[in-house]
Amino acid sequence: MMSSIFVMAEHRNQALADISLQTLSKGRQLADQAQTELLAVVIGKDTTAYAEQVAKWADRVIAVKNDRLEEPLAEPYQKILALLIKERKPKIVLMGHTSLAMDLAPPLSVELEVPLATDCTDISLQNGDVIVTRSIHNGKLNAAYSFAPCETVIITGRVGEFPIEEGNRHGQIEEIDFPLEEEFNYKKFEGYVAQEVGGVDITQAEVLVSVGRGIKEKENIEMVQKLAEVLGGEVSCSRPVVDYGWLPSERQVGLSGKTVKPKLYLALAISGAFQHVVGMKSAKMTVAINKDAGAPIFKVANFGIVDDLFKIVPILTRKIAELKDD
Amino acid sequence: MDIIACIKRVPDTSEADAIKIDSSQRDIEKSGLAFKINDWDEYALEAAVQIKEKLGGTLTAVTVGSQEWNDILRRALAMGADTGIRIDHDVASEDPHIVALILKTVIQRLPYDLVLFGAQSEDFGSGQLGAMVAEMLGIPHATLAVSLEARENKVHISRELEAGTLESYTIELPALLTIHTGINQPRYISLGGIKRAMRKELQVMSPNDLGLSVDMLIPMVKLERLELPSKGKGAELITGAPEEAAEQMAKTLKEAGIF
Amino acid sequence: MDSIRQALAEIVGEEQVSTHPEELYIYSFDLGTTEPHRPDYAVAPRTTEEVQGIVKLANKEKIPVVPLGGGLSLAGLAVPFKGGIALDLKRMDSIIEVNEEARYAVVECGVSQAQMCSYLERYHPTLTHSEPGAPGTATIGGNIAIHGQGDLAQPYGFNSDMVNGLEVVLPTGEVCRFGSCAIGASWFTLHPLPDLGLFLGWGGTTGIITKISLRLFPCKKIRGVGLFVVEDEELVPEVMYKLTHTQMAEDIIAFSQAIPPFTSGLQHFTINLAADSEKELEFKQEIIWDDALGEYIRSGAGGFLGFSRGLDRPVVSKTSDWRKGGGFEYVGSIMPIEKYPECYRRGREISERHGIPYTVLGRCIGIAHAMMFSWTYAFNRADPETVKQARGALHETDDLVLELGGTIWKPGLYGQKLVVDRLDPNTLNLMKKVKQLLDPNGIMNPGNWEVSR
Amino acid sequence: MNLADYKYADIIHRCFRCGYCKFPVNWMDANNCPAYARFRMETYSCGGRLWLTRAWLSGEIDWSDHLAEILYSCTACKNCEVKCPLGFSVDILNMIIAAKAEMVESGRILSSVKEFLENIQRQGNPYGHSRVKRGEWLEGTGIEPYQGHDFLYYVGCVGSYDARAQEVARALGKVLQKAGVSFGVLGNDENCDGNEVNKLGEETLFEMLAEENVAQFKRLGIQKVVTLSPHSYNAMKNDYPRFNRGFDVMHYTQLLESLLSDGRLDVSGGFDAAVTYHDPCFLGRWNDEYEAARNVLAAIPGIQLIEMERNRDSTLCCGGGGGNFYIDLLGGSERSPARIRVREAHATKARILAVACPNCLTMLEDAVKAEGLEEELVVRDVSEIVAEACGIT
Repeated sequence: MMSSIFVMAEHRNQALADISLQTLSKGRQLADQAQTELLAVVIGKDTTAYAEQVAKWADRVIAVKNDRLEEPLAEPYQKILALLIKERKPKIVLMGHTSLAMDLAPPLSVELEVPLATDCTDISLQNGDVIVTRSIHNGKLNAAYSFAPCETVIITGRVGEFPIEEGNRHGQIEEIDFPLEEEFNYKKFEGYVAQEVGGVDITQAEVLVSVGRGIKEKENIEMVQKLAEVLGGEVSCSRPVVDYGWLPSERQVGLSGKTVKPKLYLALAISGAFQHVVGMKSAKMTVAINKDAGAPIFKVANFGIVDDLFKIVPILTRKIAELKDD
Repeated sequence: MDIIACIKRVPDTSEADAIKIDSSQRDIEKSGLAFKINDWDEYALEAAVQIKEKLGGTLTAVTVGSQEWNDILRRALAMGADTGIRIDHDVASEDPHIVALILKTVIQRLPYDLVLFGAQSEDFGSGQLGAMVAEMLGIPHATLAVSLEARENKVHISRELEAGTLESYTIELPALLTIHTGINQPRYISLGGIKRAMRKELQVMSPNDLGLSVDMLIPMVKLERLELPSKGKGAELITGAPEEAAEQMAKTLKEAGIF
Repeated sequence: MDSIRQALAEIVGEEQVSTHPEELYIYSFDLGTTEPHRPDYAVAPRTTEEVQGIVKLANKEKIPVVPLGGGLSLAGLAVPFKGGIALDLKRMDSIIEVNEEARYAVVECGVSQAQMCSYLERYHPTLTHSEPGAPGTATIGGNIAIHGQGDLAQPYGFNSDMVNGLEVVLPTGEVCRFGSCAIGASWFTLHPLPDLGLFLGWGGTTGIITKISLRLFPCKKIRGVGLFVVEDEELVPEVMYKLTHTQMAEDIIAFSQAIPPFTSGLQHFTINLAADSEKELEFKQEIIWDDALGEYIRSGAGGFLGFSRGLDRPVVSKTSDWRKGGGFEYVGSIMPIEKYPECYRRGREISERHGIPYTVLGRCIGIAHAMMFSWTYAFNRADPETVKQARGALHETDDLVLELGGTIWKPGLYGQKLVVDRLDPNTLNLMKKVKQLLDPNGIMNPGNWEVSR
Repeated sequence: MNLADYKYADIIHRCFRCGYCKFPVNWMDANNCPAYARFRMETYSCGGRLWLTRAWLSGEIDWSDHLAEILYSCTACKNCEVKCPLGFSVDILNMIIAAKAEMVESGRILSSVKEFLENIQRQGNPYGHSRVKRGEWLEGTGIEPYQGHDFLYYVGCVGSYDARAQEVARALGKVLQKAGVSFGVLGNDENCDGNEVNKLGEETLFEMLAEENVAQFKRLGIQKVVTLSPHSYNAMKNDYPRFNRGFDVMHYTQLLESLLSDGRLDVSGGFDAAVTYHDPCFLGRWNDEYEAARNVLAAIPGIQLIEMERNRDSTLCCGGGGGNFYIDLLGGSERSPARIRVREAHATKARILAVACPNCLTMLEDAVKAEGLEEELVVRDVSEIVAEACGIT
C-alpha cells in the first residue's frame, strides 16, 4: 500500500481558500484510489475551526498552531512542513498553486531533495506511479510528467482544475503546538495593501462580455450589462466604445487597454482587430457574436454565432437565466 | 549594488497553430519559430537596469542554454548589463532542479547583492527556478514582486497575492526576487544597441567548468510526452434561427462550466 | 486631480484641455521677442457656449483667460503673462453665412484668412475680403481685435472698419451682439445703433469676439500687381497722393529693404489692380502709368518694372529666415503719409546700428488718409544676442513712432506703456472705467493694456 | 543626447511656426496636417513638433509619453514639406524622424511602437504573425514562387497579413496573370520592406531589412520589382539606392497603366460607378505620381471620376502613415483623419472610394464603418476595380 497523501490547506482573511477545497477533493480521490490515508495540514495562529472543516475530506488532520503564525508566510510554513514530511513520509504533498505556494514549494523541495511539479492541471496514479499533467505554452500544449523513484513528490494544483466534491469523513484532529524559536528578521512582513482598482478591474473578472462599436449607442450597453449579470461577469469593450465615451477606459481590452485572461470572453460585434485580440487572446474560452462571418474574431473564438447581436443577446440572456434556475 | 539577472529564451508562440510537436513527442518543432527573451525576464532585466542606473554597481546577465541563446544575452547587454554569462547546457524541458543547481553554482562565484529572476517562463511556466536557487544559496527570497525599491542594504517590495491584494516586505540583502510583469515598462532594445553590444564579450562555460558532473545533473521530474489540447482551431459556428442558436449557445456555456 | 481641469474638461471634452508640459510650453510663446510665460491650461473650445462656460468658470475662479487665433501678433498680445487659460480659438472655424447681395459674410472668430480667401474663390468668385499681409493661418477674429488692415485698405480702410456685426462673450460670461444682429435682423450693418465700440482694437482684454459679420467687396476677374520704383524716398508721399487720386488701385504699398543688396535703398511700390475685362485693365493701367506716374518715368526719377497677373498669398514668414534664425518682429505704426521719408531714414539707421538688415514698408490706408508703416527686425531664435539686438531696435522704434507723431499699431508691453503715458488723462480714465465695467476681476488677457495700473 | 549632438541642430530653430504646414496646396482647409486635424492643439502641428523637439533636446522639457505621442502622431504624409515656404523644408520630416530615432535609441518609446518594432525584429511584420504564414494569402491563386520571372511581385506586410488587404493582393495577382505578365512572389521568404520602420526612427533595423532584401533580390537575380504598397515602393525607390539596389521598382498602378496603353489588358467589361480617388501619400507627395491610377481608372468604361476638394498634392492623409495604421494614435474620433477623408469622399456623391494602398484601404474602410456609411460608400482598391473590369471574379 502506498504511503499517505498530504494536502496543505490554505486560509486567508479568516476563511479556508477555495483552492484548498479543490485540492482536498483531489487528494481524497487519489487516497481512495491508492487505498491510503489523506492527511490534511492546516497551519496558523488558531486552526481549530479550519481543522474541523477539512476533517470532512481527511482521514486525519494535523492542525499546527503558533501565535506567530497570524499570516501565512513561506518561511515558517517551510520549517513546519519539512519537519512533518520528514517524520510522516507522505507519497504526495499537494497544495494549491497560489502565491504562497510559489514562495514555499520550491525551497521546500530543495530542502527535502524531492521532486516538484507546479501548476498541475491533473494528477493520476498509474500502477503506483504518480503522473501529472501541466498546461504549457499558454495553454497551447499539455505535457505529461513522471517522477524518478522517490519517497515523496510535491505537487501544486492549478486553481479551478479540480472540482470540489463534498467530503463525508470525520477525520480525527491532531493538534500540535509548534515551537517556533527562529526569528525571520531578514524578511520582515509589513502588512497587506489593497490594490487600488478604479471602480472595476476587468483583469480580475472570470467572465467578460465585451462589446465593439456595433453596439451603436450608449443606451444599448444596458442590454449587454444584463447578459453580463446573468453570467456573473463584467462588461468590457474594444477601443471605439471608449472613444465614443460609452464606457470608461478602465473597461477597455486590447493593445491600448487591458490584457485579460477570463474563463469566458464573449465578444459582441467585435471584429477582432489584432489590437483588440492581443488583449484577450489568452482567454480560456472565447465566444463571438458578429454579423460579419468573415470577421477575424471567429478565427480566435471557440464558438460563434453569425448574426445581429441585437437579435441574439436578449434571447441568450433569457436562456441562460432559465438554465441557471433548473 | 551588484545585481545578477537570470534570463531564459523562449519561442514566440503567440499564434497557436505555430506550435507543432516533434517526432520525439517530448519537444516542439523549432523550425519556423521565432525566439525571444522570456517576458517576465525582460521585466526583471528592466528592474535591474533601473536599480543600476540609480545606485550604480554591476549587472550580470546569466542564462543556461545552447549556442543560440547568446542572442538573449546580447539583448540583455544592449539593455544595460555589463557582462553576459552562458552555461552551455541544453535545458529543453529540463527539471528546474538541474537548472537551479547550475545557476546556483555560477552565482556563488560572482559578487552579488541582489539576484533577479522572472516570476515564471512563458513556455513551461513552472515558476520554480528563482525560489529554488535562493534556497540553494541560502539567501532570503520573495516571488511575484510587483513593486521594488532598492536601498543600500535592503529592498522594500510588494508581491501579488490572489484577488488583487498585495503584501509588502522589507528584505535584507543579499536576497533573491522573482519579478512579475507590469512592475515597470521594459525599454525598447534597438537594433543599434544590439549591434553595439556585439562588442561586449560573452563568457561561456560548461557545467564541467563549474565542477558539475553528469551524475550530479540527473532530473527527478521527467517529461513523458506532449499533447495538443482538445480545443480545435477556429470557431465552431452555432447556426439556426436566433432562438435555437441562442439556446444552443447557452447550453454550450453551461457545459463549459461557465455558470 | 485638478478640479479646474476637470471642470474645463466637462465643458470642452477631455481631449481639448491640456495641462501637459508640452502644450503649456508651446502656448507660452509668442513668435516674436517677448519672453515666454506658461499658461496653467491650454483649452480649445468649439462653440460660443463652450467659450461662455470657460469664461464663467474663469471669472468665478479669477483665472486669467488669454484668447488667441493664429497667435501671430508677434508683439506678445497672446502671451499668458499671468498664467491661466490659453484659449486657442482656431477650432471655431465655421463660415456660417455668405450674403452675396448685401456683400457680407458671418464667420466664427477662428476662421483663417487663407480659408476665407479660398472659400470665396471657390463658392463666391465675385466677392473677396481684405486679406492682411499675415500668414494664412491668421484669423479673422484676431485681425479685427487688433485693428488689422488688408489688401483692400486703400479703398476701404481698416479691417475693423469693415465689421457689420459682432458676437462677443463678456468677461463675466454674458453673450452680447452688436449691430443689426442684436435686434434679430440679419448681420448686414453695425450702424445706426448707438456705438459701443468696446472690443475692436482691445486685443482681447475686454471680451472674446466669437462671431463676426465682415464686409465683402467685389472681386474682379483679373487681379494683378504693378511694380514701380523711385530712388528718392522724398518722392514717396506725392507718388502715393497721385496714385490714390486715380482711385484705380486696390492696394498700394511702398517698401524698401536691405536684401537683396542690389535693390537696397530703392523705394518700391506694389500697386494692385483689378478689372473685369482687358479693356478695363488697359484703361486703369493707362491712367496709372501714363497719367499718374508718367512724369516720373519720363524724368527718369522713377521706373515701371512691369505688371504681373494674379495675386500671391503673402509669405511674410520668409522674413524669419533672413538670418536663418526663424524669427522676426516688427513695429507697426499708423502714420501720416508725409512721414514716409523720415520713417525710412530713421528706421534704416536703427537697423544698421543694431546690425540687422533693414526692411521697412508703408501700406496706404484709405485715400492716403494714413499709412501703416512698419520696421521689421529679423533675429536668430538660437542666438539670444540677436534676440536682444532686435528687442533693443524694437523699443527704439516704438519711441521713434511717437516722436514722429504717429501712433503705435498693436504695441507690445513696452509700446503700450509709452502710449498709456501719453494718453489724454480723461481718455485713459474712460478706458479704465470701461475695462473695470466689463472685466471686474481683471481676468481678460491680463498684462496687456493694463490701463488700470 | 543634447541639442549639440542632434544632426539638425543647425536648422531645427529655423521654424517660425507661421503655420503654412497646416494647409493643403490649394489652401482649402487649415487642417491638412492629419495629426493637427485630429487634435487641434498647436503642439500637434508640424511647427509644434519642431519646437518641442528642440525644447526636449535642449532640456527645456523632459521626455514623456505625451511627447512621444506628439512626435509619433506624425504620419510622414509630407504635407508640411510641400507647403512650407522656407529653405529648410526638405528636412522637416528628417528632423522629426531624427527625434524619433533618439527616442528609439534611448529605448523610451510608446509601448505600441515598441511592439511594432519588436514584431518586425522577430517575425518580419508589424502584426507579430508568424513568418511561416506570410505566404498564406497565396493559397489557390496559382501564383508562382519567383524564379527568373520578369517581375518580382512584392506584396508587403499589410497585403500579406491583413485579411482585407489579402483580397487586394490576390486581385492584383489575377490581373497580372490575365495580362500575361511574367511574375513571381517570395511567399514566406518575403521580408518587411522597412518603410515604416524607417519613418519610426529605427534606423539600424531599417538598414538591416534593406540590406537583407537587396541581397536576397540579387541572389535571385531579380531585375524588376512591382509593389502592391506605395510604402514598399517608396522605400525601394528612394532609400534602397543607399544599399546599392540592383533592380528597378515600380508601383502596380504604373505597371497597369503601361499594360493598358500596350493593350495587354482588356477592361472592356467596364465598371459602372461614380468613383473618387484618394491619393496615397507615398505615391503622391513622396513620389510625385498622381496620374497613373487616374489614367487606369479613366481607361475603364463606365467609370465617372470625381475629384475630392483636396486631391493630388493637396490630399489629406488617411492617418495610417508612420506606422499609425498599427499604433493608431489618430484613431477613435470623428476627427480621425480617415473619417474626415471619408466624409469628404462621401460629399462628392461617388459610390466608390478608390485607393491604391493597402494601408489607406484598411484605414478608410474602418472609417466608412465608423461613419455608418456602409450603404452609400464602398472602398475598393484600383486593382480590384480593374479585376472586375477584366471580368475576373
